[in-house]
Amino acid sequence: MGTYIPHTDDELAGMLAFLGLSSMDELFAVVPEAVKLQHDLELADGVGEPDVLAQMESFGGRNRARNDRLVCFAGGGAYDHEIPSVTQALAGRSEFVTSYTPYQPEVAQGVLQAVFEFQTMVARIAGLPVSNASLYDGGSSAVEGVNLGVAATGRQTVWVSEGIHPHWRQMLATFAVGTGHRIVTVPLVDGVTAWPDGPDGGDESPGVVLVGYPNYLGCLEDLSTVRTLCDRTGALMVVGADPLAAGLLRSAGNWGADVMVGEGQVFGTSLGFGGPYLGLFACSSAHLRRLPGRLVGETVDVEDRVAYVTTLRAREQDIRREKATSNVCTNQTLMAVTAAVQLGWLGTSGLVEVATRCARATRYARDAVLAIDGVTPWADAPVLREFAVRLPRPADQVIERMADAGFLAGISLEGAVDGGGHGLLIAATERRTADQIDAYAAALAKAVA
Amino acid sequence: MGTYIPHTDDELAGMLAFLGLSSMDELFAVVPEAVKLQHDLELADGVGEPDVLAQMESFGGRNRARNDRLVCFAGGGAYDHEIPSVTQALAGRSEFVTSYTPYQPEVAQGVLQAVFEFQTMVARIAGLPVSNASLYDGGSSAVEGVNLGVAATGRQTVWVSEGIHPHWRQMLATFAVGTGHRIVTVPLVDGVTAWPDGPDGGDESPGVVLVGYPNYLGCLEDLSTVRTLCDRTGALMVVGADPLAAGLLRSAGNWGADVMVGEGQVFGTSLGFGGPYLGLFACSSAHLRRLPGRLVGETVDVEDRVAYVTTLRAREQDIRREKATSNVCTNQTLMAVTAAVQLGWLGTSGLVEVATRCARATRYARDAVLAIDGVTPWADAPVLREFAVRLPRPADQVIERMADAGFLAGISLEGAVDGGGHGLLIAATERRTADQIDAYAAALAKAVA
Amino acid sequence: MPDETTMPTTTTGAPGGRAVSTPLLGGESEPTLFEFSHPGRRAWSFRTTGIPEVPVEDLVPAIHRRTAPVDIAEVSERDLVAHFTRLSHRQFSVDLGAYPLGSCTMKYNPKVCDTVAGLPGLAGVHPAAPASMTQGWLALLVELEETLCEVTGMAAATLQPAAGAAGELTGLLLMRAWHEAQGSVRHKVIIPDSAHGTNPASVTLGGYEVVTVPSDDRGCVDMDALRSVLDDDVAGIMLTNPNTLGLFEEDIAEIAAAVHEVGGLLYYDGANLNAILGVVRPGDMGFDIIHMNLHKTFATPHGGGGPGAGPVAVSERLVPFLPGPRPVRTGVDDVGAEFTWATPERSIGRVHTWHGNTLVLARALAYILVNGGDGLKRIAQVAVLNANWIRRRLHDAYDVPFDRPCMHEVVLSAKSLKAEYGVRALDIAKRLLEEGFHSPTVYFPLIVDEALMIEPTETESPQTLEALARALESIAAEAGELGAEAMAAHPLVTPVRRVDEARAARTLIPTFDART
Amino acid sequence: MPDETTMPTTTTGAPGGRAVSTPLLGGESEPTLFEFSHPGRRAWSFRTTGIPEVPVEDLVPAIHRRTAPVDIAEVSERDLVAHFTRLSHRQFSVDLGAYPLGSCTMKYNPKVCDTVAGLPGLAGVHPAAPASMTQGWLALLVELEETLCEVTGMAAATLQPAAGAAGELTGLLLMRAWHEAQGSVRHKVIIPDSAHGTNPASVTLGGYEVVTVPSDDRGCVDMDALRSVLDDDVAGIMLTNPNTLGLFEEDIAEIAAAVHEVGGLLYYDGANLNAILGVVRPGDMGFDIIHMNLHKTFATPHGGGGPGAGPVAVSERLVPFLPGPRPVRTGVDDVGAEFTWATPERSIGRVHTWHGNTLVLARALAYILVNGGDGLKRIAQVAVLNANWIRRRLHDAYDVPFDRPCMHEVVLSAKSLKAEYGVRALDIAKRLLEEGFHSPTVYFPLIVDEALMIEPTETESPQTLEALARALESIAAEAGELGAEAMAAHPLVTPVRRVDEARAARTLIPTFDART
Ligand SMILES: Cc1ncc(COP(=O)(O)O)c(C=O)c1O
Ligand SMILES: Cc1ncc(COP(=O)(O)O)c(C=O)c1O
Repeated sequence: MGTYIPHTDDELAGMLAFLGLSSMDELFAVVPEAVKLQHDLELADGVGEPDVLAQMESFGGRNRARNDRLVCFAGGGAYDHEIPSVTQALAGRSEFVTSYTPYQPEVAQGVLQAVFEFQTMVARIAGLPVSNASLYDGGSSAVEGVNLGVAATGRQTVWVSEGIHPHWRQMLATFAVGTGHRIVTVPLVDGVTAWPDGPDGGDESPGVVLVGYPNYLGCLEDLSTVRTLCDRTGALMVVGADPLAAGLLRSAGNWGADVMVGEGQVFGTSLGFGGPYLGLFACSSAHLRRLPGRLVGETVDVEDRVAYVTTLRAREQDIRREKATSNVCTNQTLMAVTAAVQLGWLGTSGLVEVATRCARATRYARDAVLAIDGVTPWADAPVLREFAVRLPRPADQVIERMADAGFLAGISLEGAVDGGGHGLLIAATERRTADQIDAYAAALAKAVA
Repeated sequence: MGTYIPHTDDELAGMLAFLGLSSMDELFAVVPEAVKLQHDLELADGVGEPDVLAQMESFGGRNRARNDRLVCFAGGGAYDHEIPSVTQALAGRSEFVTSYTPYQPEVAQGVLQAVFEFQTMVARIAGLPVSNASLYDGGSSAVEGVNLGVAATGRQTVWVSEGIHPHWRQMLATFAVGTGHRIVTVPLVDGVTAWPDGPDGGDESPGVVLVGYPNYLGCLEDLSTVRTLCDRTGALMVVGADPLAAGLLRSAGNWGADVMVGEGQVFGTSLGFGGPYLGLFACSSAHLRRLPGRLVGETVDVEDRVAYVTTLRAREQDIRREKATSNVCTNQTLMAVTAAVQLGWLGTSGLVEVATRCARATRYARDAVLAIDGVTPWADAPVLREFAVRLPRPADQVIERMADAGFLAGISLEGAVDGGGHGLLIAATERRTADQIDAYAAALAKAVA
Repeated sequence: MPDETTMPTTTTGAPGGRAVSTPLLGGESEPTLFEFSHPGRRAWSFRTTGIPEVPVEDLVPAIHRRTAPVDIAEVSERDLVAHFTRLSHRQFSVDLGAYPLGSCTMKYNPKVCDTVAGLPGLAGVHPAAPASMTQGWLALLVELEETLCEVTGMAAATLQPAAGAAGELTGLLLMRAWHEAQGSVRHKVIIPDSAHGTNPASVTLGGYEVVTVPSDDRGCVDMDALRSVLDDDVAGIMLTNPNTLGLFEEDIAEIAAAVHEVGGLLYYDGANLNAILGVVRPGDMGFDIIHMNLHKTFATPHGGGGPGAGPVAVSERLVPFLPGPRPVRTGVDDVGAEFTWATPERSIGRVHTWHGNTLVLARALAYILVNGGDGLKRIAQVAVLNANWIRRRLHDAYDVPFDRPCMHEVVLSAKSLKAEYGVRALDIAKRLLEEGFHSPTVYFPLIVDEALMIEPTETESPQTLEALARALESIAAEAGELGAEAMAAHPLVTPVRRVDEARAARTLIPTFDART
Repeated sequence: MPDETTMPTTTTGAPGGRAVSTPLLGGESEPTLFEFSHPGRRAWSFRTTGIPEVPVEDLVPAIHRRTAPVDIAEVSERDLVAHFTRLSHRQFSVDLGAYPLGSCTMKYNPKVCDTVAGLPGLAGVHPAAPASMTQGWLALLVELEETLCEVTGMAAATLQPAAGAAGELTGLLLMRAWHEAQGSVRHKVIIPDSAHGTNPASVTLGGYEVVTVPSDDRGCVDMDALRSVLDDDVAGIMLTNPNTLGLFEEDIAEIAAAVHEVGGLLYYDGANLNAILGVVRPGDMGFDIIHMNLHKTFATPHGGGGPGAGPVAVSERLVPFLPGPRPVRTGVDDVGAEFTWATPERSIGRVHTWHGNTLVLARALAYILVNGGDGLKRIAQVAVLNANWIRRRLHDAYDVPFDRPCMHEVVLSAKSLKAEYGVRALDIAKRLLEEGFHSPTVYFPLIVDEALMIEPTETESPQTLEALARALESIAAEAGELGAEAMAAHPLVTPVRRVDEARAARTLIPTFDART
């Protein structure tokens, strides 16, 4: 019943007649009969929009872990931050939503300028001069960062801190099969990476070093050791940074990073079960021509008015094909526009404010949780908006129990770090109140008892 | 804490200095000290948007009668119709929402044209040549219709069918105190108006006759008797018509009405606890210069392009002041735009479809409800999407019980018609399914037992 | 092979996908929706109900059945979207830029209020549901009423009136009811000549006779003139304060005393409340009745001409006459309800079909809560500051008929420009569009020649004010340089240029069907 | 009295309320958000938490603390809204008009899908929540996967890839894993020269060498050339069918047989799936792997360049290699769960940080359910009909390099116009904007000179097609009349005119801070 096709039967008949055809099937005469589908698709017939909406709502109804049902203390790269109505209203404008890659800049200044502003904001957050117009998500940015580093150094060995998100590490492993990179995982000790002394050059020496800031356990690592390591080995320093933490923390660039990669979901994108999110990518000028993905630059039009356009197209796959710096084509522009709006809403002071509020909530939550009998800190390193604890019971079990009390308690560290089964990663954003945290701690005390 | 004022303290100081002032208070030097407020307003200080949103959600949480909690069988002039995403998206565009009365047509063609289209649609629905750009709601349209009729005939006696919505009748009574109209209520008998023989002219004779179609009990009255009555008395025939019913029913104009008034909520506006709704108003050309409210007309610009503009401004209060045809200034333009979008979505076939679906659901519901022991029809007249029944218990009680079963059962007829306390008015729109109606009837059988 | 002589499909209806009317791409007019219509198209879709498809003939008796459907238009969802999206691009709005339309308070409307108005718990409630099932709404309305009373210094309020003018009429009926309750029949209501047109119109609908008093050379009510018309046939006075010149009626205490002395009531047109929030309250000035334009002061967006909300607050002695039913606090009753509906003993009756423009009321409350008591006062201060800054900044370039401290708005005049160069206020207004600003209100109030009424509101920044001032200055200079004819040619860049208003009124085309 | 010499407040920052960049009012550029910045402004507001305000120094050790905040911009909510609303007016979109951008399937995107993507039950779910608490999402994903398998004739699918190119790379890694599991190491992947640029780029990232095969004079894979490069070092072939010329590869059965014969796999680039829905399935054509661009075929809007979703479906033998974890049906287990996550035994691993672009996937499923199986087939039929109509209608005005029945799109060429008058495809594209249409894709596929690739999609009406055709016809005529120079001057009416792309690349300004 549902359809978005305007044509009436008369019109279809008229158009077919114009083509000298007498049926729709004839349009597909070029398709060999042998491969043609001989029956209807085994799918239900179309129904009304309200039916479908009801069905989608019923899917939603079966999700217990909605942040309007369970108070969210889970993080691990996806955070329950404030998304104001104004961000939704602006980023949701149909001109942004229903356009595509700005191939015709004359009628795409809206998206182009918004992306230009996004690039500027990301570059400033990264403390690096250049940012691209977005990648798929944090993990794919990490993969691209490693690819850039390997290309720049010509060395395929990649040292990856165990403090990098486990899913990112899994992705690095997946894609390394194609690129041939050798991924070496460098373990965490007491919450921070224990960098080996290792080789100082040559083929065994890393071409890329990748570290998280804060790392997956929420810990802040001293990145000057990484810079020193890179200086020594000639590796590129790639930092997987939480861009929201930049409200308080030193930037990747400030620590001396060559490349920053990160997850931009924190800037106005809903949890959404993990997507679409937003891969951030920034680098030093030296690597400009290796930058993956799209880049918007400023220029002028024939009347000398400021105008924006996608530039350095020669890096991209539609021109350089197999020699392109990456295969990314469709990216996450709408999320980049969203981030630009959200960052505009936060502004200079708001980014500090939100990071500070997260840090305070986390401090408050950490104190409350560590006051519980049998709950101990996973590590002592400083944290920002997330921390890991060791529970007296398996974390999975505790998470189930906490749901009954109305909380998404956090993320089990099972699989992420050695012996993680009793580890729980807990995040507290600026949306968490003292009352919520108090209730959480009370419930947790019961759940672990 | 919340504020939408951009000025920084420095800027405020600079601006004050430019004015030669040294404090904000001095701006109000012209206000006599004696009347100035000597303390702060006894209101809480501002808070963040999220706090306010949470508070508004909590108000919403305390409303049991939400249509996402109780399946809605209430009508009585406010109906639970389908509002598709597309209507919300288009009517919610900020250009429509954040503009005002189109005083500068050069930059207001969007609203002007949408209203012109709305006028056309309403006129067609009414079967009358002219419609205005909206009034507040159905009741205020009825008041304005009566005012127009009295002005046109010079006779202040107004015959109002008891089948007119009781709230409309209350409004007519309220405003008649100012205008001096004599409102005579003509009773319903067996669900239809029992028009008296009464005087055939002179001062006692009605200047206006107002009848509902369908009437408050959902019944369809034969309006040819009203036309005859008006022909005999010289009264203006004003029909309070349900515009959605026009999908199946003869138009007011087709029955010979001089004026149609109606409630436009049915075209894309949410139940919203009763407002903002949309007053519809259409009339014959003879009464054009008495039309209340704003009117948009088509014209051309200096380059001969089609353009729209508010016209016949001389009728309006900003020019004619005490001689204006009504005092309406701000009206319900956004709801008019919404109705234009929704009607565009329905289109010619959709208006028939929605009315037909309502009629079918109502027939199905009526059959099911009347099968219940002790429940009897209030009247036998034909109905469209609403009908009244007599219950073996007070309707108020039944409505409370039905809420426990998950239904907003309808509206008690207490106060609306004589002996209405046991009367229940039940509406079934196109959104009601057979399953819902079956469950409703089952619950009702228990509730009245 | 297709027959070479076959013509392309002949089709009716305009091409919905042709976007030449969006100012982004071109300058043509947008066809009406009716022109996109093509028989058989549709956009609608409904849910599957499982209800038997009884034939229409069995549902509706023949005498009631229409013989042909109402011809609305037949368009695809795609064309519907394109049409209204393009129309929206042909519309200026606050969200695009400054809109200093005097007397209309076109301030920024926070998006959070749109979210509020869309909450399922508020938007999905049927207005006839019993109080027991709508406690949230009743609580909200009571809280808003109490807040408005605190802001205005009044005792109670009705939230029913749907807009300012509806509030006015409600207030006048309250006035009438009160006098009648005193056993007194009065016939006249006094209105200053600077008043908004709705005031006299409402007075007439309230069954009163309008007595106009002139303004004095300060732009305020002429006290002598006022005294000369005061007698015991005067039911009251309707006063806007600050008045429509943006000036505060300094003699307000004397006016109040004088009107009260003859037994009249004071009505406050609170459309301009933005100017005095937290600074001075109508109740404290001696007013008995006030209506507020929530859609102006409390940032509930104007919707292209509405909806609004025009609650009326009254002093203690008028409370028993308020429209009903009203949401009121009770104790917690046996079903747990804290609020109920009650109709005041001597109520004038109902003035709205339901409970007022409730979703607009919810927006207003949300706006008030975000701003808070402190924020409301700041709104008034900055609104007044902005207006005075504009006044001071432009008093060389334009006439300022009453060049003294103003409140939230300032009335300039193009009188000299007209006298010297024949350039009118309208020309200035149209030319300003090309500078990126909506025009001020022109030719109102009626008592100022070539009036240009500027209300910047508090949400426009100093930078925007400066740019606005420069634009107006340069236009004034241009008027002198280029003269009347050149100025009358503007605007040049807008989707349509000056429109033929005379023709619209003469050859009236109020619907598509009236096109010839 | 103010001192007459006092200057107006000096202020930094551009005037946010000046709307001269909206095409409605004028033709200036919009300043960047950074230029609206003024120290001390803000728009943000957060909830009241009651959490102690521990000083930052106590929260973050000195070595980690930044010394100055990141300078983002400091603007009011009002200016933020004005800025982005104006930017939106400077942007063409499907919602404004037809967007016949070949290979991109810019069809109408139903608004109901936006509602779906915003449902709290879907949008508010944390991706790391256990399966027991996200049964709704898992059910949705499984239903989508099953649907996509039915549509493509494949056995199973991964929903993880975030876009088409990500799907390609995933598919190539699947190819590699499969060969390795067969104990075979192969180095080459064959790609026709008409392929989209992502194909060779993905092949490289997959660790393969690209072997290009030319197209023949029908625009299809040259069978002889293909055979000549097939050997047992060929891992597979990546084929777009219909190919980027909009043509169906008629020899598909032979291609499949030939590639399979040397032990290679067939990869189907399903970006153009819109053309064949319900008509022919990649699985039935012998393909082993297919990625789909849901953002094209299944109307999930393109967002100005993304997000997309590029699920990969595979034939039975490749299922064990799919990325994991995958949502799968189980029985109803003891906690009532019907779905869980499972990683296939020989999984290539994870290709997305979480589970794919899930909200895009939800939109796609909603779109599919509304259309239904019947509707999907109709989409293909009408998409193909529209494209052929355009081809037929324009084959006099433009070159049609492969003038035979096409599928969902048609590639025209301005080769003759260029040869005769020096007017290029780009000139045609730019001129078309002024006629109210977005330009077609130009200069792609690379194998066609002066290519103009038109994909009308099924949601454009015959009226729109007719208008588009007329516009293109008249532009071709105009090209002959006015010549190259005049044509190169267009567009004239857009917010900016032709932009200096060379300068952008030469004097690179990738951020505001790089401005000099
Ligand atoms: C001073 C004044 N009074 C009354 C009104 C009437 O209010 P409304 O338009 O809401 O009916 C207005 C606004 O139009 C006004 O500015
Ligand atoms: C034929 C073809 N293949 C592959 C792609 C790549 O898809 P995506 O842009 O989603 O990565 C596209 C679209 O850009 C395409 O048109």
